Amino acid sequence: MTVPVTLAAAGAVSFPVLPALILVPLLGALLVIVMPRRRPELLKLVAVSVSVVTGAMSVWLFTAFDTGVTGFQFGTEQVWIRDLGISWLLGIDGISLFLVVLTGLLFPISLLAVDPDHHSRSYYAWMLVLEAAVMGVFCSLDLLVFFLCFEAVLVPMYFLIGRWGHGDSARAATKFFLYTMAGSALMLVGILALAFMHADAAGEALTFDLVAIAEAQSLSTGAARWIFLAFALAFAVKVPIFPLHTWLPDAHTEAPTAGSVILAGVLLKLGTYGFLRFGLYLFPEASHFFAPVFLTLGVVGIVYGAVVATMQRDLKRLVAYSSVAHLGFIILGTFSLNTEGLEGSLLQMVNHGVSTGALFLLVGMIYERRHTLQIDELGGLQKSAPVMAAVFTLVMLSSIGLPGLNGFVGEFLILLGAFNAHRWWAVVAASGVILAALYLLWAYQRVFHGPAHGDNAEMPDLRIREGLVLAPLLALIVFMGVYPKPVIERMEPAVDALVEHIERNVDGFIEPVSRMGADIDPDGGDHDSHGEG
Amino acid sequence: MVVTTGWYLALGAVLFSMGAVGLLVRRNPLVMFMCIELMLNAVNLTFVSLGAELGDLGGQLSVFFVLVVAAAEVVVGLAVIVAIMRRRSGATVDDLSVLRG
Amino acid sequence: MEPAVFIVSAVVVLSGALGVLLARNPVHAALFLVQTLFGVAVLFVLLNATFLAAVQVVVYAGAIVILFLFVIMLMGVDRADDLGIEPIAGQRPLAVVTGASLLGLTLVVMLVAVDGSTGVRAANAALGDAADNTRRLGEALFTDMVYAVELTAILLTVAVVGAVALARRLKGPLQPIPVEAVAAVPADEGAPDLPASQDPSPEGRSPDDTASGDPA
Amino acid sequence: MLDLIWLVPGLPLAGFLVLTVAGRRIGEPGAGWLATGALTGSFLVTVGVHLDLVGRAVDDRRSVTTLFEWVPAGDLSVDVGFLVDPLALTMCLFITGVGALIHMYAIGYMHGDVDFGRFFAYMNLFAFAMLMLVLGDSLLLTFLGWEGVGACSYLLISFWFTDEANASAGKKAFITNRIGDWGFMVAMFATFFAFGSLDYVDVLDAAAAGTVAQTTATLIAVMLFVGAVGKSAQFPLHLWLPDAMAGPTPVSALIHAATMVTSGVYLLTRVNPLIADAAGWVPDMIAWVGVGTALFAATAALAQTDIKKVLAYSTISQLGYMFLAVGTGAYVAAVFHMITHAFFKALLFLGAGSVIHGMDGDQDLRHYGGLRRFMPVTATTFIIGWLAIAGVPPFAGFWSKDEILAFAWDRSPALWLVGLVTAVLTAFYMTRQVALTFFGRYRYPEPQTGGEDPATVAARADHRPHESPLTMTLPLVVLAVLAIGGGLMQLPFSSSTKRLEAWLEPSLFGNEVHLGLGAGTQWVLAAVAVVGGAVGIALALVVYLQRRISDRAIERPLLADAWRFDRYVSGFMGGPGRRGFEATTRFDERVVDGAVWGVAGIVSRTAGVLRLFHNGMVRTYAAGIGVGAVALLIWFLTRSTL
Repeated sequence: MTVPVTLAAAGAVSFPVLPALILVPLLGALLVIVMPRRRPELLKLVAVSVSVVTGAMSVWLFTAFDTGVTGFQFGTEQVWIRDLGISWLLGIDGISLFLVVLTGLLFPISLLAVDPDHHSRSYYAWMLVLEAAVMGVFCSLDLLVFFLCFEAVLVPMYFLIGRWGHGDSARAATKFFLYTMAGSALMLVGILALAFMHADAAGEALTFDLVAIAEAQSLSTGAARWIFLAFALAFAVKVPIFPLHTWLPDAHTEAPTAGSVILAGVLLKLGTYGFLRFGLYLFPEASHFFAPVFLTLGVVGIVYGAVVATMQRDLKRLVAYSSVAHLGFIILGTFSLNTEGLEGSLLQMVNHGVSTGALFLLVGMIYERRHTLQIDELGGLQKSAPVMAAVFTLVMLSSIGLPGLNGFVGEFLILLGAFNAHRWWAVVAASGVILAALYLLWAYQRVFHGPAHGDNAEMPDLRIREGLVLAPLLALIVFMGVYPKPVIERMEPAVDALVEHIERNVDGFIEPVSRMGADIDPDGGDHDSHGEG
Repeated sequence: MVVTTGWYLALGAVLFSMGAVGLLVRRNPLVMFMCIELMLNAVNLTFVSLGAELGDLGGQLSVFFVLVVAAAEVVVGLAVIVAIMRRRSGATVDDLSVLRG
Repeated sequence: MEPAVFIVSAVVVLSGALGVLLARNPVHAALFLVQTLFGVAVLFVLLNATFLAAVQVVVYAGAIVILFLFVIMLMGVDRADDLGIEPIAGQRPLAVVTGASLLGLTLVVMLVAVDGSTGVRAANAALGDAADNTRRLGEALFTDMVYAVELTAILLTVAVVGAVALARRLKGPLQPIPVEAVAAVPADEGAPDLPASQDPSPEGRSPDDTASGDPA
Repeated sequence: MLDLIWLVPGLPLAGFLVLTVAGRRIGEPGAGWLATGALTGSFLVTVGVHLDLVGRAVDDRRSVTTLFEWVPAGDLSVDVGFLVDPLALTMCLFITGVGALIHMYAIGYMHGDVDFGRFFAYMNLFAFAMLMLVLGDSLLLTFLGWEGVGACSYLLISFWFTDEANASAGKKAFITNRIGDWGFMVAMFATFFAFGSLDYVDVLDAAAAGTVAQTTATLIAVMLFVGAVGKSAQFPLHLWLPDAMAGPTPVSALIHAATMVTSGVYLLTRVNPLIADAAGWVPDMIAWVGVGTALFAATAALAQTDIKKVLAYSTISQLGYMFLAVGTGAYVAAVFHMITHAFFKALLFLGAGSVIHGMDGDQDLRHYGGLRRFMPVTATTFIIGWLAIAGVPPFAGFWSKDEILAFAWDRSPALWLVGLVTAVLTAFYMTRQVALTFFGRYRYPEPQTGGEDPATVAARADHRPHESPLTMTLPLVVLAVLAIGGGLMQLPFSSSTKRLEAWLEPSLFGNEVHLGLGAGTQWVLAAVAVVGGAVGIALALVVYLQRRISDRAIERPLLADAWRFDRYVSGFMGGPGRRGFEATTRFDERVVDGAVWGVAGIVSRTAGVLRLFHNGMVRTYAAGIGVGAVALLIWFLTRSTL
């Protein structure tokens, strides 16, 4: 089968960069394992340089990415199991590009930011394995390879939470593992059913090629809806969508700082990315059919996550619940099924990774100094750590969605898209903006404002090294808020293609867009595009 | 009176059942092993007699491999028994329930 | 002649088996086992499987049973079994019922099935007569089945190495199997030579702390 | 000169960046002068652009300068660009002008503060955001400034963060503002839905051409009004402004009097074609909310004892006047009052700050008295501000308030009556404030109500109130001059004296209502207003200087509590609201997570039963195998046909 993958602009790139993105961290992990015992200080150096090399490659992808091309770029194919039609089919488009770049950036940062307090060898090895698996998820265009990487992510994360976490980390790690594993079990069934039914219907050999299956759309409507639900369950747990979110606060609270950063920054995106790539692309009709369900759950997640976050007593749990709210926005944008909403979702994925990643780093730094994250026990930290407070303020404002910082652009586009598609959902969801200010500002007040007592008055400020680690994230927060165009223009062709794909395959569906002088009927009739065009 | 294959098979079945009962009843690990040998022999007999009935060499070939595997199994099993007996002589299998759930 | 040989052999086989089942002393049981094996060997001859008959005598009676006896003698485990008591409630009735059902069912299957046998005749290789048996067997084993034969060779090697490793006498005092574990209803905790902890807590071991379990 | 418009917000932004990086190193007073210089530069550029614009033809006075594309997504394309038109420029002029004066004042006021550099960084950031708000060429860019000023307001209110009250006030301001921002956002969605664009030029031209449906325009207008209510502290979202007085006084002057709180009025003026297209009840609602807020806040101001809280409620009240003007279609009057209000209210706040400065931080009116002897400049300028706000001719406030009342009469005499009562009350409470502060007995060394420790009273006796330094008094003088002469820009005598109206015309799309009243009616109305003001002043003098009437008759606790509205809201938020949040959290722990653990429990219990089969007995396992084999055989036999 030929691969409908556009090779990069200047003919073929001789260097297979996507396989390298997966193999380099994997080999790095092996290298870390076999490093001589006598030189433990080299471990971090090797791990960091491996992840920096990977990060550099991902940034190079960003620059080399051909803005005007719709399809997949940098494609490579390596047959794996010929009889079953499984192959290492890798490629990225405007949708996965940014998640690859985000992964490439966050790993070196979190490796640099925090040193494990014990067993650093296996820590670094697991981190690199995790990076390889995540890269595999974002690059693979073969359903089974995707599933393999999707599940492979769990193992390193399980050990990172369980062994380097705080408190009752073994329990949290187990909960995380079993919960997400249970979610994705059905997806495997779905993948197999999809591949076999496609092969049957199309009369072709068995294949797990995403593009081939998605473009053929050979399944019956009913079958596609059931299989979509199987996929959706896996992604919904991973995102997580209300009410499947309770593993997240536990995992975040007990995880080590780097684990939290990666978990929030990258792993949660596996679910939202999955919805975009495998939900909408493979099952446009089913996505459209079930969109109201997911929109509702997204809106509930936004409000509910914010309300529960407000009442948390642990700073990390608070940030974790804020993730639930933020991811509700992403779901809302995804199921708006129009360009603005989808681009907003994608942007929000990156923004959430950057902002929440930075937030977790800061929270981790506070924990390192104070050995507690109970909000009651903190207070007045701005007096002793003004620079940290300033950085925290910036990140917090980005998370609240202040215009001019990154969080706003994504949120705004999502709500704009959602309003075009389903008006009242967007109106309710926009109230999440108020609640976001409520819980973050209140937490900030209790942690940084007020008089400082005891250890809080003595807390050391940000160190140079920590500042340098945070600097790229802060720069991104500002840059993407002020000039998101380079990002948006790269995702636009892919998103447009996806929307067209949905339009083409759903009867009577017209992308919900705005039109000049349109009337907003006061009953708020949900303008759902059916035959309205 | 002609000895048909059925006779052999019936004998094999009896032998197999006796081995099975022995396995369930005896507590000495060595004797239990012997009962397993009885069962294997019953199966071997069945293989060979069915092979003869069908005029096929496959039955005998299978027996050959069964013999080899049985030998290997006895070797390892006896080594395990030796290791256990060294720590606690005279143990019966009922005493070795360390792996209970 | 054939029925007579068969009946005599069958008696030998079954009485030997009964002896294994009922002998209190393991040494006696081993000797009864030899009796059964010989009986089966005769039956093999009767079925024109001359090579297997020889192997049966050499390997089973000659090697395996001797191994049994070695272990019994060397380890001093020839203490007589007390067959009068049964620690596990209901085990004996269950054993009898299971055995009887097995017998009945296999008899039904075999006797009914053999008459209407659906087996493929001479599917693999022709059987040949008694004189030809060994040659044909050898041919089949070392041509068609040569990989399988080599695999059995590996299996045997592994078994030998494993047996040596398991039965090796270790330095230092042996840890006795805990008494709790020996009781009929053992206590809850695991044996000390199991890995101490399987939870991934910070105190647990990591993959890079190489095999730290008890090598025994 | 128009090409340099980017410098207007650019200079404060540069100032902010420099001060953020090096504010601590530059130190005092360099940081303050740097910030002031940045804003003065902006002012000069604005003046230059203004002159440029004045020299052009009337229909050539609107232009858009695009810097770069900000958010291009799908059909949406928003640029970072500046819409320069008379309205925006007018706003810029007084923001940068008054802003620069307040910055200069703050150099003296913030003297000795440990976070001197941080303060001026925030102030410059605020100026940047405020200028983006008025100069932005699209709703989205205005929203950027809108949220930006909100954030700066938050940062500056909680500037002295070690005090919990300040921190809470900042948070409250931000969150209350966010409620309004929600309306703004929904309005933007609806605008984009209807017009496919967020640029003012597209949207307003289309709306002015009447292509938009009335329902749509109504939705957008109402939602923008919700936003404006939040930002401009109108009822019921006014709660944050009195609390916001916790910030340093220059902040109150700049943000919570002169500029930020007026941005709601600016916004509604900006989108006047949409209001014109909306249903008829929308302007009425705006007018009534405005005038109602004006009356409500004026009554609350009567009984405040904190010098800044009086001014805070006064600001809410005056903003209500501006909304009244917008509602009656008198956009010019609204802008006019916004400007004069910026002058005299900034003056009053700075004067109050000067008093607080001289009294070592004491803000209680009842402790003052007779201060005009100690601080002559402050007292003189404050009195000018008082006369301006009380509506005494020919001070600036008289002209703008009079114009609004005339439009109110034109719309509905009821509106006019409420406005007039408010004017009387305004004159009363401002006179009360002046009388208590600058006239009468010097009461500071006296024991205060509530049984004070004699030692603290004795310590106070040594205190000598002092006049503020030149950096603080100079802005007072400049603002006082403006408060006197501000009315000159829009005198109601003939169309040639209505300079502001002529100047703003290109921004109003002909939606400015023209008074149908005869000159005679106008004279009568003005006379009534003047008499009303005089009555208010006279009454207050009787009560507070001559003490003929007990002030207890007026200063009711209910009024001091602003009709207990804040108390009810806080009570709700702290009571049922909080309990609701807690119940949701418990629901999450018990039900949502409980279900997860419930499933785990079921699995665990099932396993507990199943593990009994694993008793460790080899022979039991063997028996299991045997039984299994028998079962399999039976199964085969039953299936087999044999």
